[in-house]
Amino acid sequence: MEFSRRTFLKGSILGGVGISTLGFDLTPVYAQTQNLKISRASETRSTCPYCSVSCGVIIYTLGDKAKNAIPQVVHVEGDPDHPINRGTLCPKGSSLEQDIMNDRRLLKPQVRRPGATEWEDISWDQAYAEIAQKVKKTRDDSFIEKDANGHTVNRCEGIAFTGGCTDTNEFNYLAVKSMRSLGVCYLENQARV
Amino acid sequence: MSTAIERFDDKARDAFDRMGQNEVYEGELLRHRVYTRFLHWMVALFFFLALFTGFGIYMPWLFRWFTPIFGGGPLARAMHPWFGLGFVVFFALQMLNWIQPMTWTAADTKWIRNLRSTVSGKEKQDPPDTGFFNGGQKAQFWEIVGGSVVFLITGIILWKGARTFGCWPVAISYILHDISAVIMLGGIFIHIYLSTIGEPGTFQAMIRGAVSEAWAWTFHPAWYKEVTGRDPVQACEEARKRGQIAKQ
Amino acid sequence: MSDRKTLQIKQISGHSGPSPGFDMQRDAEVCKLIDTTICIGCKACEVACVEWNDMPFSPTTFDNTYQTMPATRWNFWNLIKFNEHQREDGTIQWLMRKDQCMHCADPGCLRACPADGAIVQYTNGIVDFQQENCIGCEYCVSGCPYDIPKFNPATKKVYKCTLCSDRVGGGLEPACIKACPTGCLKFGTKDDMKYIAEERAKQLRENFGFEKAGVYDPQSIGGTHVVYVLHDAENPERYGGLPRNPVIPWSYTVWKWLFKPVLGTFALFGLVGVLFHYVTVGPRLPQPQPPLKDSTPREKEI
Amino acid sequence: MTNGWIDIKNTDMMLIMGGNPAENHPCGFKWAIEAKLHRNAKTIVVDPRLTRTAATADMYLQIRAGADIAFLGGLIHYAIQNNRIAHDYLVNYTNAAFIIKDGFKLPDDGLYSGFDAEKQVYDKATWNYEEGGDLAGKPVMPTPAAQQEQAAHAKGSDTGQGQGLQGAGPAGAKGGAAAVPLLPPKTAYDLTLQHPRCVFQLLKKQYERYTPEMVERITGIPRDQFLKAVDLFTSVRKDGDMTKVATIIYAVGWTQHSFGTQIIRAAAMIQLLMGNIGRAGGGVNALRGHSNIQGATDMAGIFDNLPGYLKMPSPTDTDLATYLKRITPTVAKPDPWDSFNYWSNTPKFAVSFLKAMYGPAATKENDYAFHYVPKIDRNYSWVNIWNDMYEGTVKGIFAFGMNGVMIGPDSEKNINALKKADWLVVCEIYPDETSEFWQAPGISTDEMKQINTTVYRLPGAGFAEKDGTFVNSARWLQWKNVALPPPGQCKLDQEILATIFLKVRELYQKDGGKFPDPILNASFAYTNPYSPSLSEVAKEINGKATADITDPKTNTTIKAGQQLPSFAWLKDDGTTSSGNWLYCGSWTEAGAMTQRRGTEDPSGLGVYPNWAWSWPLNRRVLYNRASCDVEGKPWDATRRQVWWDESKNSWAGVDVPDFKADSPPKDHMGPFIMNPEGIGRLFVPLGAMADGPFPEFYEPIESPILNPLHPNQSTNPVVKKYKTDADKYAMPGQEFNVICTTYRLTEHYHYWTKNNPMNVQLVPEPFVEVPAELADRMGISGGEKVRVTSARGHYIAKAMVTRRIRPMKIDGKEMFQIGIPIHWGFRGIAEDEGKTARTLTNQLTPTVIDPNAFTPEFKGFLVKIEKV
Repeated sequence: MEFSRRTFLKGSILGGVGISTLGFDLTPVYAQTQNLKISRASETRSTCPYCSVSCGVIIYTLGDKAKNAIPQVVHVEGDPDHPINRGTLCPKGSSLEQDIMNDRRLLKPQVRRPGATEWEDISWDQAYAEIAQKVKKTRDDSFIEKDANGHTVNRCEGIAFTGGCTDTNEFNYLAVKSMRSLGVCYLENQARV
Repeated sequence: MSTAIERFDDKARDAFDRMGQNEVYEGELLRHRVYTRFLHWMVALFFFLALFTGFGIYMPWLFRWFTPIFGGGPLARAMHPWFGLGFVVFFALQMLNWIQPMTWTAADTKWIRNLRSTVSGKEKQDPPDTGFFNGGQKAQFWEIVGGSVVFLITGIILWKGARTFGCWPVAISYILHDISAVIMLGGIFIHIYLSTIGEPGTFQAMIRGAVSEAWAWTFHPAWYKEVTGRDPVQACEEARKRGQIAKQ
Repeated sequence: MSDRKTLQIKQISGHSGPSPGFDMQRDAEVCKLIDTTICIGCKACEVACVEWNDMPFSPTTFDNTYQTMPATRWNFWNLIKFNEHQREDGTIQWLMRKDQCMHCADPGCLRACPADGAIVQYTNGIVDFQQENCIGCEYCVSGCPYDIPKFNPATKKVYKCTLCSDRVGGGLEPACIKACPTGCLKFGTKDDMKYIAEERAKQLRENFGFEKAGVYDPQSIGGTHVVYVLHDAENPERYGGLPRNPVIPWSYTVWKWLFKPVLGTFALFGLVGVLFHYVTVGPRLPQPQPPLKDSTPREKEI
Repeated sequence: MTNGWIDIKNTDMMLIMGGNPAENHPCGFKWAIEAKLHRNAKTIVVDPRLTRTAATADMYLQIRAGADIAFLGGLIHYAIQNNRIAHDYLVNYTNAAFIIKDGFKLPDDGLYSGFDAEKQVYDKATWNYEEGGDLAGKPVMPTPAAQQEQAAHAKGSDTGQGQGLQGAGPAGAKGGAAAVPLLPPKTAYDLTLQHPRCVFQLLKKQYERYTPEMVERITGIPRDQFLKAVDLFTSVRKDGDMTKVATIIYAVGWTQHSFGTQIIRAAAMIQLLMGNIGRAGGGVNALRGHSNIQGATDMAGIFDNLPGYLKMPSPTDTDLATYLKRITPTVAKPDPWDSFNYWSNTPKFAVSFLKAMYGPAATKENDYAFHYVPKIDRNYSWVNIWNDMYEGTVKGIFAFGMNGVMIGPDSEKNINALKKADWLVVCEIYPDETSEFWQAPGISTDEMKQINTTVYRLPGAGFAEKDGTFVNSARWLQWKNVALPPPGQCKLDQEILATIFLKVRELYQKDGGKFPDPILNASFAYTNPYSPSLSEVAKEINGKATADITDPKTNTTIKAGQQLPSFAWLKDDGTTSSGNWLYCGSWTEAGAMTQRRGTEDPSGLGVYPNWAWSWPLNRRVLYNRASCDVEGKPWDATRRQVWWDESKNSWAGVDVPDFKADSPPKDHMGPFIMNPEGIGRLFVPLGAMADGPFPEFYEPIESPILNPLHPNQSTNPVVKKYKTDADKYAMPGQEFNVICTTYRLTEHYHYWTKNNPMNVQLVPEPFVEVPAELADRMGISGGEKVRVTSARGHYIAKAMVTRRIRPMKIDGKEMFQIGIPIHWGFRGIAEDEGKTARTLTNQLTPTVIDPNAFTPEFKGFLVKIEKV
């Protein structure tokens, strides 16, 4: 079949369309770096509650302390100024965000009645009243003013107080003040074990 | 083993014949039954689906405009293996169907050897011993068989990725997959060309299943002789004479 | 878009033509130094990474080691590998190596990735995944000599350590490096980190009896933007499979950038060839072929 | 810590023993690494397991849990034998030259002189210095006083002294009407250290028995490894070189034994022998476990102290004067020397404390409300609380952030004790095992119905929701700010405690009761007494003037109500009040020192003088006078902290001198200003230590072998076992043949982070570290469940088979050690998902305590291990 002009035109048109539709557009691609999530959060300097290195931490909370924004912890990082940890944290310190925003947190006072098999909710005032009565009753029952040799001892043998190791000093002082005033001798703390 | 295939093929052909129908008019011969045509078009369909989705992975910066048809790059990549699997499954059935006519014979090597003349158009009629399928078709068939085996193996490796098969198997199967795809693509160009505008009258074989007797004795004389019992060359001469009488 | 400084892109995966940022801006190459001789395996880096990137938690099971999980995951980008190596005199050396993306100068993942823009390399050397362009084909998994990219079946995307490109873009150091208690992780320009690493290696050789202490910065992939100081630089495999000579499967270099386009054109030739045959030789007609009418010139027809 | 976290970077040599800082204080361990990086410091780690600290150490020795004193004794023996001691330091700054009374006997048979076997307590009269002057070169003959002493002792203890001793216990419980033995004002001494009864010679004789072979028999450390290690450690004093300095870093690995205090004594003695105390990069650094455990100790959250380490009054202190006379030490020193004896100011501290507690109600007439404070005459420590609750004495217990059930020891006994109590008030932020003891595994529902304890579980505030100060190991008081309000109905802990107390006060005001005076008069003079603002409380702790007081020397006056600048201003006439004299100076008129954030450190020694405030008086390194020789010149000029400034005629320094500023070196005032002798105590006279002036190696209570040094006195003679049916102890020969130790992981914080998903992800399940050889012998493979059983309980967890713990040869017998982390209980993320067996590690531990610090013996007890 000899080469007719018309067939030639058909072929070239077809070829041209093919080439141009093969996608030579160059949409620019820029880095979609995630916006820095802490750039507008408010910072609070605190100390990690775990071991006794007392690393300085910066707690980034949602919002700029505006009244209507209930602060939620967005991120916790080491405090670069703190001379001991200089911004570093251990695996426990680095997960502090999870320790603060943890859905296993206890959120309401509960009581287990004698013989009960599960918890009951109780209001704060009710809890305070009942605890105060029980403390008074136990103190009055077990209070010793003078010991066998006649020395004044003013001891309450029936109550024990065990303080945690991440209670602040001021809380410990209040604990010593209140418990020693009750005459408590069984006063112990995690420092013992 | 072959008798089991035979029985399966016959059962399938009969079942499909009942479902479809072969339109064979006067002066035509039945070439491909419904079952064959059905398999052929399923293979073709999956081949092209796999091809187009594969383009998106093969050279996305070239075929980026393709993938939206399949709902974007990730979906194209997700569907590509399934289409490939479809292609391989149906082609396997086709292979069972055509295992007998596609067996390689001496005629086919002879056909291949004078391929240059058939391509250049000097030989108007195929050599008399060309059977149901000529050498080129058999070569392409076996090439596709080889290709689809390679597709299956390398495809599975690429699909499951280096996590299960390790880096180097994926890297190598990445090449083999591409090579066999390109070869098959080349073959498909020729196949489509010859079955449409390259050899008029062929396309209806896969549509209605029938071919004209002239087509038969020109391209597959041995098959024509076997089916009609007449001698193809003689039939062609008679047709030419009849043609000149009609013209006067 | 990070506010202060956009990280310029130097190289884009599966991209035809140069990337817009190439050679547009001077930028010091950043580098993370990991000194395995003072790593105490405390996993502060693992937690800092999970916490900064707000990753969901994945269940882990105990399998006879301090190591958190067998390998990194799509939601756990860096992992300390614990290995108890027995020295000749029977004593145990407890090796700990932080395993994460090495941010190679010639990234295997980027080479292997067929998707356009799925993997980018910034001018400061960080290699980052852009999940929206990723088609989930996992070629990067086989391209990476360190087995780092991890596939998430739910999103069908691949994830890895980004060397905190958002923090670095915002002018901060990566989260894991800031958290590292013993300063085993350091961040700075590649030259500084290499200098500190070489000094440390020299100190180990001279004062602490590690004759074969050295720096791991494999040139077979053009050097990495994460550099190790090892007690024994001659066999890094001891540190949980750190390859001595990482190499990218050649199929992603020779094949992809040379043969593939060539073969692509062959296929195109097939198409063009067929059309050419049609135009020249013409179709093969069933015989007897009807004779041509005389092809008189067109003006005769008017 | 005598020094501080950052000071560790100045050291040249570290012995890390009885502690695992890389895992439990990672950010503090950075300074040990800095020392290695910048000073090529060497680290020696001695631990029952190859821990992550040992991974970075230059030398690691595996020791049998509980054999620490044998190792340290061997170190002392080696140092003296090879003369690797700081001679001048020893003679001038320790009591090496003091002569000990004639009746004293070294414990060759395991007992010191004066042991009363039936009461299991020592009569410490013979542990005293001899009266007299310089005995250098004089012939040795028993002095008349010594003979009369021996006679009294030999006749048996029917003298008044005997009755006074009601049971063991601290100095507070000692004494009686008869003459209490006191330190002689003028002690006999021999500066040439030749006198056979001088402390140095006694020390040498005491540790002659600790030969390297004996150390190998007891500790299991091969002889050559031991010698290599002690040679390396003592190399800082090779041929008397005084410029280098070594430090000892330890933690509860040493304290949690039935002889824990003596181990730490041994470390202090080593540091005194080698002249490391008081120097930058030296000292004995105790790594306290928790953020405010040092603060809790200072603020006396413990039964036997009042805030500021004032002794608790005992029944024989009939009035304030008797009490002050008993607890105020008198000077006891060689005549030519001088001693500051700062505890002589005790009356000022005690009166100021009572004024702070009871405010206006504490007047001169009622002995400053002395009788409002209870008097103790026996041991009310931690294990005794649960023991006495188990026996029915203790009816009610407050647990503000302390998980008694998890801590144990012998948690089963604690749970049963709680079943017998009337009420339990728990203030926690997470659901914990103590508040849910009645739901502990193994208690069926109808058993639950029999438990009549009322349990109040009050939701407290997390650390970020309350301000206040924490004190870290290095005695730094640091203020922390509030980041967010408590969630839900949680309240601040101080609000809960104050409200409970004030409600009790209201009840007493309404219906009276037994001796209500202290409750009514306790001073809660805060703006909001029901929720005291911690800054007001901090000011009260610092101390105020209750009347105008003037200092005659500097003629400055402090008005009533103003904050006191330092404890030098405290008075014993009721004109000053201070909650804790040690913290006086933390919140002065110039504001809260604890909130300072100055980051400058001009000396480069890590002093950071303007960051927060460390007690006492912002001193960073204690006893830093000892960093100079007798003439006041620093031993090592490159790391000088304090020195005698001739021009100003006073002590100057980059750190606050821990000394009398204007006492010239020629007065030879001792650097240890808190001791009556003014010098470091190699020999502890009289009652300071209950089980001996020198540390003697005793086996742990549950020990696989008899003590090779003195088999018939194998364990600490003074340690008492508890008598209730829940107290069982493994005897040698029973089937408990594996030594077990408990410890923490770096990924978890006691019983708190098992509620934190990020940390649970790191270490998902409890495990038991089992040596590979033991595991092969028992057919246990990694990840398989094993059951560890002790005489008291059992524990189930997966086995981590490791070669980091190796088999040992103890006294010729092959022994294995296993280790169990303590972090899993029966409430937590993994526990609630049923991924753990919900057994408690401390169900295994024995109920036996150290005679001085009363810390239970959590490390080194006997168990047996089998496949589940």
